[in-house]
Amino acid sequence: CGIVGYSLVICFLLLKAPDLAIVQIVVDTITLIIMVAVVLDSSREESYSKLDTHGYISAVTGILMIVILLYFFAISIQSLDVLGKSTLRMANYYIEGAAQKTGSANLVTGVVFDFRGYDTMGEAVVLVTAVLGVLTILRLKGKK
Amino acid sequence: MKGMTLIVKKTTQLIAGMIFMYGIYVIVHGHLTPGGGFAGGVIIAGSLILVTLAYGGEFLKLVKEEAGTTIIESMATIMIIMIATAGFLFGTKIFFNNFLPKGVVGQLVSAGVLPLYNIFVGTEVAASIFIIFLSLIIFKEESPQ
Amino acid sequence: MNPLIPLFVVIPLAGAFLIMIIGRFVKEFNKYFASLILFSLALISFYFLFITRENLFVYKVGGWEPINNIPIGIYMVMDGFTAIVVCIINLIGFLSAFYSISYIKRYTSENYFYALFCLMIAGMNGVVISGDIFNIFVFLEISVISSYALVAFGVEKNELEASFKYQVLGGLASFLILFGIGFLYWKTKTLNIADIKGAFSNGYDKTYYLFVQILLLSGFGLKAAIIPFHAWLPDAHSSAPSPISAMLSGVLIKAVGIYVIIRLFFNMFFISEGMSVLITTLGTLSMVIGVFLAIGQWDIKRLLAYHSISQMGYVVMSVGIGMMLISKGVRNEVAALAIAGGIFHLINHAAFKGLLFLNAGAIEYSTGTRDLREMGGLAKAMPVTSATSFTASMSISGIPPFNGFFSKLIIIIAAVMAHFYLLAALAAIVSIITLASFLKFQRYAFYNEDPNKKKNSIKEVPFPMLFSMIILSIICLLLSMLAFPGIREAILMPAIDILMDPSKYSSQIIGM
Amino acid sequence: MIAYIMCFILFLVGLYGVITRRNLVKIAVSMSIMEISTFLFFALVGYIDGGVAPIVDPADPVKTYVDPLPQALVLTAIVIGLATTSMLMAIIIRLYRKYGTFDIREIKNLKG
Amino acid sequence: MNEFVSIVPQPSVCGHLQFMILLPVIVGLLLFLIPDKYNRFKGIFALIISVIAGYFTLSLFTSAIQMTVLNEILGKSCQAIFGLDLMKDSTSFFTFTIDNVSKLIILFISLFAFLILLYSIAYIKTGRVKNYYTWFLITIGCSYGAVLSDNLLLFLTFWGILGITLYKLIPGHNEESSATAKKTLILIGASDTIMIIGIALLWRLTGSFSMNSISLPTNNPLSVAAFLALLVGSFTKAGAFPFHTWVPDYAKDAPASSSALLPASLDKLLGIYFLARITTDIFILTDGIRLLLLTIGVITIIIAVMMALVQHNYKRLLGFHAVSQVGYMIVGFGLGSLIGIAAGLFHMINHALYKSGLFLSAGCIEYRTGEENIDELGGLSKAMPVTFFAALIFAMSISGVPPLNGFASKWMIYQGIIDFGSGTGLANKLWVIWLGLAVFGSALTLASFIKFIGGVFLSRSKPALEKVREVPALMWIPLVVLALFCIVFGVFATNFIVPKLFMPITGEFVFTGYWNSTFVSLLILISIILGIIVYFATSLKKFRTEDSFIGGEKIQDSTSYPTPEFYKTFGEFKFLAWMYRKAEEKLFDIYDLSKQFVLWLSHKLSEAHTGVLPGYVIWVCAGLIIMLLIMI
Amino acid sequence: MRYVAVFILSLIFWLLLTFRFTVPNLIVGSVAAVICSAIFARYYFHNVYKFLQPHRYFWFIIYLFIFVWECIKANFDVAYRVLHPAMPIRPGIVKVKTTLKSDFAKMLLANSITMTPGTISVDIIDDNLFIHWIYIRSEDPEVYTGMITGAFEKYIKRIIE
Amino acid sequence: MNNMISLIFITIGITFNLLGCIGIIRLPDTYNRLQAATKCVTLGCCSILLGVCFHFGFSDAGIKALVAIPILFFASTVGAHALIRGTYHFGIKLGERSIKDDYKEAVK
Amino acid sequence: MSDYLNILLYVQIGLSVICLYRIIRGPTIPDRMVGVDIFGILVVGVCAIISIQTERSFILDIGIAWIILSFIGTLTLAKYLTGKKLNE
Ligand code: NA
Ligand code: NA
Repeated sequence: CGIVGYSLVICFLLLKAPDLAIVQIVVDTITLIIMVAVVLDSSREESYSKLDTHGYISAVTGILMIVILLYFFAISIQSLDVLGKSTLRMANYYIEGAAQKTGSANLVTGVVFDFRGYDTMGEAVVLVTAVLGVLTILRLKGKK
Repeated sequence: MKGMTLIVKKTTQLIAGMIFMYGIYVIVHGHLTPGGGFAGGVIIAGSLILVTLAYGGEFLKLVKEEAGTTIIESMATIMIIMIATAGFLFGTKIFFNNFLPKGVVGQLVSAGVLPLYNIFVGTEVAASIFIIFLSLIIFKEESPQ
Repeated sequence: MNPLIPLFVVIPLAGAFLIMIIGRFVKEFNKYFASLILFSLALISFYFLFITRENLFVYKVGGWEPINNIPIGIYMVMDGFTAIVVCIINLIGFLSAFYSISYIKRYTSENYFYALFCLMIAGMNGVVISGDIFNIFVFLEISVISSYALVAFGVEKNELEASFKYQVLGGLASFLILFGIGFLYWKTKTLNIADIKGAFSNGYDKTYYLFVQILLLSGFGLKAAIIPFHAWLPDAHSSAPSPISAMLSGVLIKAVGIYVIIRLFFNMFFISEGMSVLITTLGTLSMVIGVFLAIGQWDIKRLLAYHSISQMGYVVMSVGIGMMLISKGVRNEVAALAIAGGIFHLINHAAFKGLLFLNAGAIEYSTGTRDLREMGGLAKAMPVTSATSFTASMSISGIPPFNGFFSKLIIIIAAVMAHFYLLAALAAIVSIITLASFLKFQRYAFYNEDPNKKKNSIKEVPFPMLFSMIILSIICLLLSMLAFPGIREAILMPAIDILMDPSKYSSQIIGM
Repeated sequence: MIAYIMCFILFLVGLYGVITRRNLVKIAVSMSIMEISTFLFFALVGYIDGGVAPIVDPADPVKTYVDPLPQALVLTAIVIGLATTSMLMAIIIRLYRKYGTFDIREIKNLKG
Repeated sequence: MNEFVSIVPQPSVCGHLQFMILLPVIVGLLLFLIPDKYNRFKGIFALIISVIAGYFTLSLFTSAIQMTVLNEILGKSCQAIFGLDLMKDSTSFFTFTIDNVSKLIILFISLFAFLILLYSIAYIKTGRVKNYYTWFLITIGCSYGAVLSDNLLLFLTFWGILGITLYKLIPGHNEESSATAKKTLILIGASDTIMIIGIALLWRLTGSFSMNSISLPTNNPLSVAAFLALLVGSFTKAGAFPFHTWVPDYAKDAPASSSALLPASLDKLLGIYFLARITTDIFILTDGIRLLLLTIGVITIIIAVMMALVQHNYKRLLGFHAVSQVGYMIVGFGLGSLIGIAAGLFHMINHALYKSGLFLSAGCIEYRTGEENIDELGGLSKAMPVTFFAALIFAMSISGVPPLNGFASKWMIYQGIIDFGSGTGLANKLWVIWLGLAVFGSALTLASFIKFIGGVFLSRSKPALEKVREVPALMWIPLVVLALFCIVFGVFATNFIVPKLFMPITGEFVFTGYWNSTFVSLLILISIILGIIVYFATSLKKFRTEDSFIGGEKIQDSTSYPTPEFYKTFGEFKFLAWMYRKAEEKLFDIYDLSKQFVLWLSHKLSEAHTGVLPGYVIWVCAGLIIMLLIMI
Repeated sequence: MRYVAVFILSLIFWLLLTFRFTVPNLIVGSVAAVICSAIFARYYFHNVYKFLQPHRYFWFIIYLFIFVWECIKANFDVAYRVLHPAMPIRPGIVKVKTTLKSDFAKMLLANSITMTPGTISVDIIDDNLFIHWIYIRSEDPEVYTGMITGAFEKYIKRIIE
Repeated sequence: MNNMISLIFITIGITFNLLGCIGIIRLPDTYNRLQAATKCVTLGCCSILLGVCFHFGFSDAGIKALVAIPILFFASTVGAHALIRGTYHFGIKLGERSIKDDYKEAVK
Repeated sequence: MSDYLNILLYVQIGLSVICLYRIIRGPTIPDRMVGVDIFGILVVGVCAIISIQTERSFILDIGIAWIILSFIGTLTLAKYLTGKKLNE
């Protein structure tokens, strides 16, 4: 997990998305910490279980599915813009004079908090919900 | 010994504050540089997590903190909603209106309510993440069957 | 810009946080406050039910006016269909919250419960009133995350397991939806549902179009628990505390699943024959398989949960038939009938399935078990529960004069009129098996003899629970009135209109 | 196009993990891999050749920026993903306590 | 028929119609609020309501009005209350047909309701059936509604509510009766659902829901399907093969007054009423359909009566007869001639009279002895003389002994069959079979009633029954009234009852010309002799009991069938023996067959839900892939 | 006292980060620093007065140069070992006794040792530093203690104690 | 001029990094890898940051790069230390070529 | 000049790929963790180089954030290795 996330950060940097990069870093680390907390709380032993019949079946099924899905993905994206050649439609208005509209130099922040501030409120609420959820789930006793 | 080695503890003393300041920096400059409330909030939470890691949980009087942080976080979220509703109430009747003056682009004090949003989101995120961390690490129960 | 529209999100959100803060210091605050705010929301939603009859309301969040007819902010849209679903959400929400006043006493941390409950309502309201696809995703997550937590509220073995499965499959659904949104944005460069439709009218590649449709269908289908995406539902809905089960089965799968599917496939995509066949097939599959799974169950709530799948199958099938007819451009009045049947059944299902779960909760509250084989003869000990549950059972089984009968009637008639005789026959057979399984429920729970002979210890549940159940059973009866053409015209037609005319929604919104 | 396909492969790898892994934590990791691939997908969609990061420098105005909207969306989605992950982990910790195992195939109390 | 009863003033029909339907329903719902402690009070109140409703019925019966539409009134009131035009675009929904059939039937509904209520006041002890009077009154109101409504949807609504009341009138307090309640409502509800399809098909074919305006030939698959779907509804309600299986169970497990009200009288009235509607009004039958109806009719007669023969529980025995007699009515309608239809309707009324009478007498016996098994009873004729004589009349009536009403209607049916034989179709050519089986069924009926009367009233008195007394007057008065009706309807059948009551419905027909007294007397003689032979053949043998087969779910009927007696009698009929054994295993019960299939399928599907998450994820992916494969 | 120190240090850090000396920036920075000191000062060093003694800064700068030099030297050493085909390494963990008393000094020493290529401190138990060494040049405690800590210990003592 | 200096620093840094990475591949056991890699890479990155500092000169960016250096220094050293200690406690034995282990008794 | 920087950038990224090799190969868990740690440090270099390339200082912010969080992450991992609970 950790490393995929960190690699993603590099991708974000290359894709000119510094905001995403910084957020991804922090999120990834936190995820890592959370996972370690969970694994520590239970057991440290890695279970290297041999593949049984069940495992083989699911592995084969999984690979088969992957191949099919990939095929469909590949044929369905043929008509779309290639990487880097996309055009702007709605986002055009987020860029053209957006700094004046929102007053924010960081256009992403402008979008996040102003044009789509409602989404961001939702996002904050999601986090609070998750906190409540975690607190709920980790109660020692559920029923009196 | 509680916590980690002396080396870690002493280093933590030295840089936890820096990390905290850096978190605030990220939050406050959210409208100017990458990051913002969320990233900064997590960094602040990170500074607290660092202290917890280095010194061990009880060092922070965890249970008390947890109760406190929940409230902080709820308050912060409610502030977001209030600011949102403030836009709603200040004449224009538009939910999520950026009703403060926009200022000069690139200055610290600009972009209307965005920095405020950032600050509250940051507070909320820091509290949330720290609560999640705490509840996961102080979770205790009878050992598995 | 009707200023009341954002209240559907703001009030429950603020309520949730106030419960977290004030509830910590003031005892008993949480339950009454939650009921109160949900009641007020229900009132507002009734108001919208009446005013959306003529036109549709758009609320532009942040006041961002469209530029060159391209919406740049997030839109909240309140049309006839939305009003109906919002009404369901808040009404059932209110009743469940009121019911919880006594039900939840046996759990710890009531504050969390009510806060999460309010958040769930806020999320669902947000999904339903949103006109922006990404915003739908965000609010969907609010509601499902709170439902994950609420499913596990008892933190016992089964609750946790159910919640875990729900989360993994729900997460999968979220990724599919997110991918779908990415695809849509890739092509259309916009997120507004109405605008996406406009963007698609400039032409699109067929393969791409189908791919994105299927991605979104399976994503929201997972949330709606359409077969084969249903596996999480029986676990989650049976493990949750009963008022939550009522919310999940009665409202959540509709608000975040069926509603969005209908909204997207009618108002965002162009209705194509292939997709409508697919949707009809999925609906039929759910309808049939769900009921067969249900009848073998001995756990009341599991039985009810599988019936949710089956009943949602009715809705999807019916709506699918409507889509099919629209796509062929023939027999529009039949299409309207089919859609009306679907929406009518959606409303009805909220009432009777909510009630049934509340009944199941009452039984569990009094007897301490959910296994039908462990109970019996409750009709004497719990007369009100017995009566209300009979009402609900008859409603879901489609026995007149209860609401379920009329919606099933409309659905079957529409299927026959659309020349889908097989579907009509299946609908009838499923209805019969539904009846059989609910009579099984009635028989083992309320009739028969108590196998444990503990009659004296079983008492009727407290007033708040009774109140909610009675109100819901009255609603079950009153909803039959929707079958009358006049009332149907007034309440269902605005919704049907917006769905029937493929371009009405988008042209109206873009024009604003 | 190849970038998109790689991104989708990442998604599928996560999916494969969810299907084949037996350890709950590994399932969670696979989920987050899927999540990450969706983020990457959005970032790819928003990328524009020759565009710069969407941060206005008043001193040095540039004409081409990359699309800020997908980035804003991913920002939101990342946080949501974090919320989901933490919920998942909380459940996993409890599940381990209750069932005494991380093996998903042992956790099948609810069936039928 | 306006001259029939002229003392009743001409009513304002619309108002009466609403009241007639709504009053019992609303009062019934109000009674729901009164605790069951005051049961007797509730009974008296219900009785008053039934009298009022009966008055309305009578006034309607005497009125000349044929059809009325209540849309305007309801629409206006709703406009006033809700501000909505409720009845927009639905001119026909609240249309009521008040033709001669409906008038006749609602009149008898009122009669039965009144008599059975009277009986119930004494019979229904507190708490036996919860809210008995509520459901009773709702039954009455909805029966009126069902009979009078012209719109098929409105009809179906009332019709379906009757299923609920049927269900609610069983106590369901133990294993057997709760299973019966469940089975009953499943069968009834299923038939209602199938009727929805029939109605939908009708609408699709004709564009109308009005029974009056539809007239559809059964010449294409769709209309045949519609016919069959509606037929299922009618058959299930009336209790005809193969949907009859709820009737005997219901008879056994419900209080006798419930059985007398619904399976014995009201359901028959309604089921056969609807059969009359579909065979005469809605559809134009073809030859094949007639053949089908006749076949089902005779099968019903024979199967049910043969099952009745071997019953030891007298209520269950009566239940099987309630099925068997339906066969005659179906045969009557299957004939399709005027006399056949008249005979069917006449038999319906007669059957309702004597069968409810029989159930009520069974109730009396049970009331005093608490015993339901014929073998445990005997010699009650001295202790309960009134009940005995009434029961005797009913038994003779049902067995077709002249000059009672059962004879009259059966005789009309035989006559109709002979008449039918002159036709040219395949069904016509087989008339001998129909006639022979109908007569044979009648004979078996007699045999089983000899057993009933003999076993309960005549044979040696059992010591346990010393203290038995006659039932209270409230209970025997209805019996006497019904017995009188039986006699009157029999004696005056040809010269008064049929011409005055049934010919207005069907139209004039003559049956004197076909009077062949020798032939008919011969038939009667044969049937009586056959019946006595069968009775003695069975009853002379000592009873042996055998544990009944228990398979699948615990079967609800714990009484054992004394099959050996029949083996001895028809020892050489291996086939019959096999049939009985299979019947015990419920192999012929359509309910149990479907139940087994459904549970098997359910079990298989359940097994697929292993509870293992990756499997579920694979389903999701597979679903996604299949959709992609299909669509792209 | 500690609070003030933390406040000032935080503010300095803030100003370095932002490098913008406007009034709003200062205000925001001060507020942040106040919060920071409120939270973290209790975990800070006790003897903050040492910050006020200028000679320590002098030694610190000297130390910095030495440290960098040692680093570069050791770096080349490691480079040699890594790049050499035979990989001449003799790894092991050795125990080094330090004369430093203050915890902070020990920390600085350990970090310095870690930063110097070739050695890495594994643990501190009381006065003993456990060092993982990639090429143990000598098995004699006296000798290797000198080799590892020698250069740093005295400067650190001057800076901190 | 500044650019040249910065480039030189960056090149040096990357060379160090390269060495570290070779170390991480070539060296035999976890301890030695950690040894080589952390140090080289940290120094390399410090050097790169110094290069950045020279590039931007005495501006906010330059100072920021300078500020990053001590943070990086502390973070990576302490991280390496914690990791190596963890590795030891995890039960990874010292490599075959190791000649001395004083820590063993201390842990007991 | 910028070409040269570009080459350096790609060399740096290539070095991270080498770390990936170690992370995937293992063979023990600590090995992977070492890989992650080093990877984290290397990326700071990447950030720094990009910041020169784009002449934007904010990329350095990302770098600093990265340092901080990778530090915290490493400590967590180390604690995982020691087998202590995180609150011990
Ligand atoms: Na039971
Ligand atoms: Na009935």
